[in-house]
Amino acid sequence: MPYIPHDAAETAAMLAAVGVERLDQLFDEIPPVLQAQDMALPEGLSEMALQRELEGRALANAPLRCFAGGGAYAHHIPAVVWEIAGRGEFYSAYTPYQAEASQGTLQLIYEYQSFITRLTGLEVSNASLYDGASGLAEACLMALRIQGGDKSILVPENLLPGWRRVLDSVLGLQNIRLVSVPYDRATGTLILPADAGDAAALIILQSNALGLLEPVDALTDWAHAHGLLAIAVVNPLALALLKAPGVWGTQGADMAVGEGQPLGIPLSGGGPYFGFLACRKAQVRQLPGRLVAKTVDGQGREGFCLTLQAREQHIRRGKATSNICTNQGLMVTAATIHMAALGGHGLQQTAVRCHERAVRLRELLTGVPGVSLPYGGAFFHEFVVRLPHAAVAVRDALLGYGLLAGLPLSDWGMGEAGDLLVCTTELLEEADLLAYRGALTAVLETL
Amino acid sequence: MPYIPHDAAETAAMLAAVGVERLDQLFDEIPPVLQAQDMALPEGLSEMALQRELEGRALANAPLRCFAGGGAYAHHIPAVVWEIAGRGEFYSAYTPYQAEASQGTLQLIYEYQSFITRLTGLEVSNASLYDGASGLAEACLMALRIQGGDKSILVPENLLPGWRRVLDSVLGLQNIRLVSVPYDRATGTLILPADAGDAAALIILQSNALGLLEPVDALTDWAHAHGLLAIAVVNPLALALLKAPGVWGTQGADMAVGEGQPLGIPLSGGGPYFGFLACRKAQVRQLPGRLVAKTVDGQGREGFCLTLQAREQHIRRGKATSNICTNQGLMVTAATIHMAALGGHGLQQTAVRCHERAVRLRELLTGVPGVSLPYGGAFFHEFVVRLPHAAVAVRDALLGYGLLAGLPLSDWGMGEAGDLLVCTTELLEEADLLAYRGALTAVLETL
Amino acid sequence: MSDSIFDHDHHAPALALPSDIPAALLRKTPLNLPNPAELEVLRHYTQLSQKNFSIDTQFYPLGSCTMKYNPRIAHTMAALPGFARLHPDTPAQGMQGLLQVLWELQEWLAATTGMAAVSLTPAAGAQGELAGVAMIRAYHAAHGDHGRRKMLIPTAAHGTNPASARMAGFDVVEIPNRADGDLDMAFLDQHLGPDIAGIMLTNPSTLGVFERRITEIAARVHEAGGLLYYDGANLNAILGRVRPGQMGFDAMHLNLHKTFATPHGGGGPGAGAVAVQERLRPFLPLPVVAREAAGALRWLDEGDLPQSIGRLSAHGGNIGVLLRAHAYLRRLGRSGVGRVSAYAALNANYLLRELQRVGYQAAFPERRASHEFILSVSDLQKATGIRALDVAKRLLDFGIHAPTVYFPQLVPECLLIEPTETESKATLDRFVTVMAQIRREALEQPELLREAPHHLPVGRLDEALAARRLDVAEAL
Amino acid sequence: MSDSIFDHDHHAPALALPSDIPAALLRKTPLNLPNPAELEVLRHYTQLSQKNFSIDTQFYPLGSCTMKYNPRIAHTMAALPGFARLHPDTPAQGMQGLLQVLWELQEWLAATTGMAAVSLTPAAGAQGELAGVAMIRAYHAAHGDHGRRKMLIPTAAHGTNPASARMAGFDVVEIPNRADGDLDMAFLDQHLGPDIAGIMLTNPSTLGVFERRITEIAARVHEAGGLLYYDGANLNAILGRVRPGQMGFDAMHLNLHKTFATPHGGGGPGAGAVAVQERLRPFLPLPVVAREAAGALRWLDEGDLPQSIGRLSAHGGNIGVLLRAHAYLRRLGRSGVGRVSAYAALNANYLLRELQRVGYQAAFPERRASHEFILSVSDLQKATGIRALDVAKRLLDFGIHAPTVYFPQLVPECLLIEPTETESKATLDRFVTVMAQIRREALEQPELLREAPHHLPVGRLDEALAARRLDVAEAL
Repeated sequence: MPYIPHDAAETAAMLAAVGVERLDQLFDEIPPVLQAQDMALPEGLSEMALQRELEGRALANAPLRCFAGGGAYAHHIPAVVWEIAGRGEFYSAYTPYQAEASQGTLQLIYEYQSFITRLTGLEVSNASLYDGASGLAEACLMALRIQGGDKSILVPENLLPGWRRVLDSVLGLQNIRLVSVPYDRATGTLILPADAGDAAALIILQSNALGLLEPVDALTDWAHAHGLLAIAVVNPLALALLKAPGVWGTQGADMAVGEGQPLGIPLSGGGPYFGFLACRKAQVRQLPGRLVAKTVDGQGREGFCLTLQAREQHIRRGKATSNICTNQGLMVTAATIHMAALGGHGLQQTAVRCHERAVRLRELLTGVPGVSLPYGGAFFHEFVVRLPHAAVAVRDALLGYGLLAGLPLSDWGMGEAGDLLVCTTELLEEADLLAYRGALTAVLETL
Repeated sequence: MPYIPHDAAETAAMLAAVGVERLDQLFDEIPPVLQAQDMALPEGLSEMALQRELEGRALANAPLRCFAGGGAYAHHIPAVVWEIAGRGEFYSAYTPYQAEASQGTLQLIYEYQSFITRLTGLEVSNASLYDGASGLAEACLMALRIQGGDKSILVPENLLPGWRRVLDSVLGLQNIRLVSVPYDRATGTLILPADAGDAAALIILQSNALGLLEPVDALTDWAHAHGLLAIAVVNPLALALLKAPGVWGTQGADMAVGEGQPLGIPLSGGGPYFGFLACRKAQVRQLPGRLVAKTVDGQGREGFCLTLQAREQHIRRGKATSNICTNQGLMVTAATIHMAALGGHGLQQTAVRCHERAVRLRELLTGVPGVSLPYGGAFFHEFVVRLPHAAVAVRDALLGYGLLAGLPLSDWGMGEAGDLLVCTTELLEEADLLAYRGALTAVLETL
Repeated sequence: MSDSIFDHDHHAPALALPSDIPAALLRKTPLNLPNPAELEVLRHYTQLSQKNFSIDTQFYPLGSCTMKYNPRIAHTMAALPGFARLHPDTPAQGMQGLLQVLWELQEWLAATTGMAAVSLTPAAGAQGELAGVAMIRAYHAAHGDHGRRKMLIPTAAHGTNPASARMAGFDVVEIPNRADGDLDMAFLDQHLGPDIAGIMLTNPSTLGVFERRITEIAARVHEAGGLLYYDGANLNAILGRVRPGQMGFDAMHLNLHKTFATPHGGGGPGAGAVAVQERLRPFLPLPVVAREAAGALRWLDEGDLPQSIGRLSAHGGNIGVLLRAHAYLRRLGRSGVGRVSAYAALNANYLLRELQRVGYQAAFPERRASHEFILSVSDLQKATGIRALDVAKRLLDFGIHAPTVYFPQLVPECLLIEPTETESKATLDRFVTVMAQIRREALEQPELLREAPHHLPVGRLDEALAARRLDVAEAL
Repeated sequence: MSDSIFDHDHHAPALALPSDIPAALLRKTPLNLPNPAELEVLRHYTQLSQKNFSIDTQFYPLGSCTMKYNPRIAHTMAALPGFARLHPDTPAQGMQGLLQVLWELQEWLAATTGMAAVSLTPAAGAQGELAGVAMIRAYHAAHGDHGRRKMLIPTAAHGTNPASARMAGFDVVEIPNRADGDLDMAFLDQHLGPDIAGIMLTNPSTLGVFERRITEIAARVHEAGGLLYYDGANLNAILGRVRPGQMGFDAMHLNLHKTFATPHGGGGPGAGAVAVQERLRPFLPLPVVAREAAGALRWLDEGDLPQSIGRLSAHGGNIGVLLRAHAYLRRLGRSGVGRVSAYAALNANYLLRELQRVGYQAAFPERRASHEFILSVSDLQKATGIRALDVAKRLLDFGIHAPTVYFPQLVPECLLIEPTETESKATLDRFVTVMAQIRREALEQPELLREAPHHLPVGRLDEALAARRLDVAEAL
């Protein structure tokens, strides 16, 4: 009986105390017709057999040197991060509603919120949302609440398509209109629309789905000039290097949202990651999700607790700022430890290395016959190369060299068939970049 | 500067407080001629680069399905064991000399001692020795202290050769004579010597190096009849199944010693493991190593502390029962959690499974043409098969099938060239046993 | 002694920023995150962890959230490099091992719930609910039935239910419960009609009792053209014994971080897989794993399921959590799942009896408890002014987490208690002893409770000050 | 509330024992180990862990044992399946990855110590010492020099030194230290002669000062035909700066669990690698890793090193510990090793000054501290009866581990303090503040110290009762 402690004598004593003879009788209020169907489940495994089975499955996912990004990035995670985040006291703890019994998690979230506000240059960060994309949907809903009335959102066409689909799904339920803003096919960056229509907010990407840096100051100022809120979508690691959304343009962006995965979260096939969302203090009552504040106890000792819970569904029910309850707590735990372990300096160093590797690989790949660069603009650690063959075929062929070479833009319905979005991180050494060039050269020769 | 926190300002402030200007001046009492030679070390690596290098090295050790034993056994270790043993509070704690600040480790050792006494049927267990072999050397020294005078030890020739070499090394330093007791080449079990000479103790193996069970009752009684102490050498997992040394023969063995590795310790290429040593309470003052006892504090609260430290080198110095200081604490932590996680029932179940697998594999292998069984006696989970080719060559050929097929006895200077010592544990499923038979059949056909 | 990570900051020299990025786009101000040494990080967060209660260290008799043992093997398996290092955009041929795990989990959850199809993608229960009601919306829309704007929800439902319904564009109509805990059928009948999209129920309900007329409710809702949504928060009560599909539900979510023993992690990540009857399959959120004829597995996308409600997150959901749930369910197997609910019910009913024995009052004394039950301490409040919150805070002093209090709001001064099947009789007996002592204290030394907790790192915190002052980030 | 694992025992049905093993050899009595549920095991031992001080949670200003940060990366690397699941009898071709790590560690330790050759096999410092003096014994024996039965050891040496010498069959002659901490050369000269096998020294000595005339001592011992053994316990003081090989030592051990940051694990496992000059290489304990011409690595055995002192354990030693030391040294590298001793010395000298500033008395005030230093609280004892042990126990109340007390025995009421290089100035400053407060308390409220600790799970324990009653295992 895995994980159930009762032995026969204990069970018997408890049944006797309850006043029944068999376990089945505990379900005597449930109509018998609803009970005890046989289920098409395999028989249980011992822990040993389970481990063997899952280790086999894990080995079936070939280890690849990763040059893919597109919203999920392969970074080094210091050993200390998950050694601590995996401790039972974090791992198996409940949501910190009982503040006195949760000071560890609460102080950690407070530190997380502090880190995010410093990265984004905004004043308030919530305690996390599910992921970057759903976080952006929440940011749009928040903007609509702030702006009032039935309005639309201006969505750049060079937003990651997966993110756009989430906006479609979530905002579509409330009949919110998403107005696409095209990008310049030559530069890859956004074309400012002629007018803002009835939009409540403009989404501003840094970087965009093509890896390119956008003129965020101008975009922010344009949004504000047209009475829109500016929602910044940012990579938190890049913010160690790039200008903080809070100081974009004249007034700064109003919200910053993004995918937290680059901060110590394993790729894990796509999740769990976490979304961060920061805003101005004036708008904190429209912020969805949990929020931790510092306070004192009766003796004046400093402590931490959840605050402004009246925004949340467990208090406000149907009128809450969001339905979110469980968020991505343990990921925030890991991200906080990760940011502390790297420190401000280490984060900046990592960001610089990611960028330097990208510059170098871009240079190497342009030396491969037939390979060109469709876009010339500045970038952080992702860039598009245009291949003389279908990028999907090239990507698949490079799997044989142990490389995940990047993301074919055609998978997203973007760019040309030969366009491949390539990403580098600090994990890649010069030898890896050279190996990529070599493998690509070989593959292109045979295709 | 890995792991050193000081920044330049902090270093400067501290140097100023000390009254020197440079770090070098802190070494001004050391003759300059002795200082600052250049060292042939490579430059340091980042954690990321280190991880990559060592993961590469780890992959260079091919994963093999393990049929080798010979004193080190591949068992399933429940995930909970090292998740807890790896917690910083156990992992990075000091020796529990400050009892009040070490109640976790001390209570755990007390529980370990309790478990070992119940497995061995003896009254006292120390807190561990380095490994089984060095533990046996300590047990011999202990026997000599108890018996007094210049005496010898009777050592079975079917003791694991690695263990015999440790006895030679350690006991040889004090000019203690080791008298070999031969085994019957037909049965593989010990031949009782005609007389005991001036021996202080007889070593009794359960099982012996050939995997065979010895007639421990008769051997124990013989030892006692000749005025010798009986030192039991046992596999702790087998004791879940086999008679406890404390009740061997009429009076029971006097000491039990063994390799603790089967109790939740990874194979790790040979260590760290741990040796356990149990004895009668009357002889506790001759026991080497640390010992934990239950006691009370000033308010009558129960607590645990190291006891009888006057036996140990840090108090008794040159007159200590042993020079041992650091023992194998963390391994004992893991072993204790392992025994608790399996429980008495689970240990017994595991032991039974190990045995059943061995019976089954032995049956399967005897069906392979040319393979025979040199010994017919009872065994726990190891047995010898006689192959029609050199066991070393067969073992090497089977590596290509992903199998570590066993230990060639010729490596030990025992048996015949074709003799291979094969071990099974609960990790091996029927499919593995069939695969072994298939691979062996194929290899024997081609050799 | 309070210790902040900001106390551990060693000055690091400034870095040169890349010259190929326009200066206007680069960070202008230094990044003011602290630069601690690794030991300082380790020690700080290890010490913080020790200020938490957790399943690994304490008993959580916490109603409405199944806080049971989270097997460590699930954690170590999810951390295997073959899973942890897998990029989500790896082509299917490079992630067959993972897809196999997810596909099996889909199949097993369908079997366990009596549903036809499963999507694992929702990141938590609330997102599962949103997906569920969005599928109901899409179903009606696909049938040209655009007038169904109202969702029926019991007053006692989890707060996420109305919030999710609103987020999916529905108006919420609340249905009261009767004094015996069952739903008010007369009220239900009054409201069923062509504007009703469906009903969201959890069964056993948040009152800790099984809704006995569920089959009848389902029939009436279906007759009125509505669909039934099952809130899986209380699935632990009936796991392996009663299947929502057989009760008549059309869609549901499962809280894998409750019923399927994945850890709460101090507030997440969870996973809120959704399961549906055949007619809702076309609307499942994406992606879903499918097995092709040749046995190869792949993700289904918009092309495969054009009627899907779409994507709820950028990738496949909280896959690391799904791996843990798979490991747990694989350990339990066919005969193990039924034991979960049997012993969860045994523990709850035993505890209810024992707590009644030492003087506590049950909210529904005539009903069989499910996996949880409600006590009310209104009698204490009348006698000494002691409230449910005071009892809850005092429990913390004994190293026991507080039950859920003031939920459901229907029952005044209530404690909602769920022991779960992984706690031993000895733990329950100790809890009873402590609760008996607290009851005595409430009557004899009420100030002891009102000022509790006494033995934790901090005493009762000033939440009003927290909201007023709103210090939510370390000042620069 | 005390909780024993024996409290968690659920009855398990008896198992059928194998019939093919003679009944006389089978267990007669049931195996009375408890049968707890997995959650009970996890919770019990997790809670126990929280009753420990550890580096990960507390500062250890612990003289004679370098308690510094144990990098977690070393732990995760040693746990890689390619290392952890490797059977020791795997043929060399199947463990080249591991052998490469061990071979590099041998090379690097040789470079770091200025020695010619290294064996990694000793399981701990004491076993390293035994190996070292055994090699000295074997060396003399190989030269037919059988009369050298005496080993010179300073009175202040670690207790393992005389114990190891005795275990290797030597008689021990103790050498006193002078008032300035250096060795008494006159005494040394008196005893040097044809019956002297060698001398065991640690430098810096256990008095926390560097033996300034080490070169002269080495010359005299060598001249008398003896060899010098270096006890590596204090190597952290000079790592990467001064090499024992250059000081004139012939053999030594290294405590990898001190200088090389492998964890103490509550008392082990350690690793006590030995390093020797060329002339002792033939006597190294087995096994040793060697690189063959073609680059392949293999274990050397008795056939390769026929003069070896032999094997000290059944396999290759504490390999998991060696992996951790390798990882640490690889992180540090050439320029990192020197920083270790530089900052260890800075922290020690700073702390000594600061503690003197708040009133504590140094044992050797005129000497430069090495990586550690000695205070004496004889003044407090005279004034109020407060002893070093009381100061030590009171420190625990502040979440700081006690220094080593009453060692070396030479200095009355001494505290031996070693902060290590991985502790920050802020931690040292806090320690000084606490020590200043304790000093005030000692003078003003001495009973506060005498009854300390007050804030730990237990108060001062009755060790006499423990030895008298001798309850060393749970009764059946």
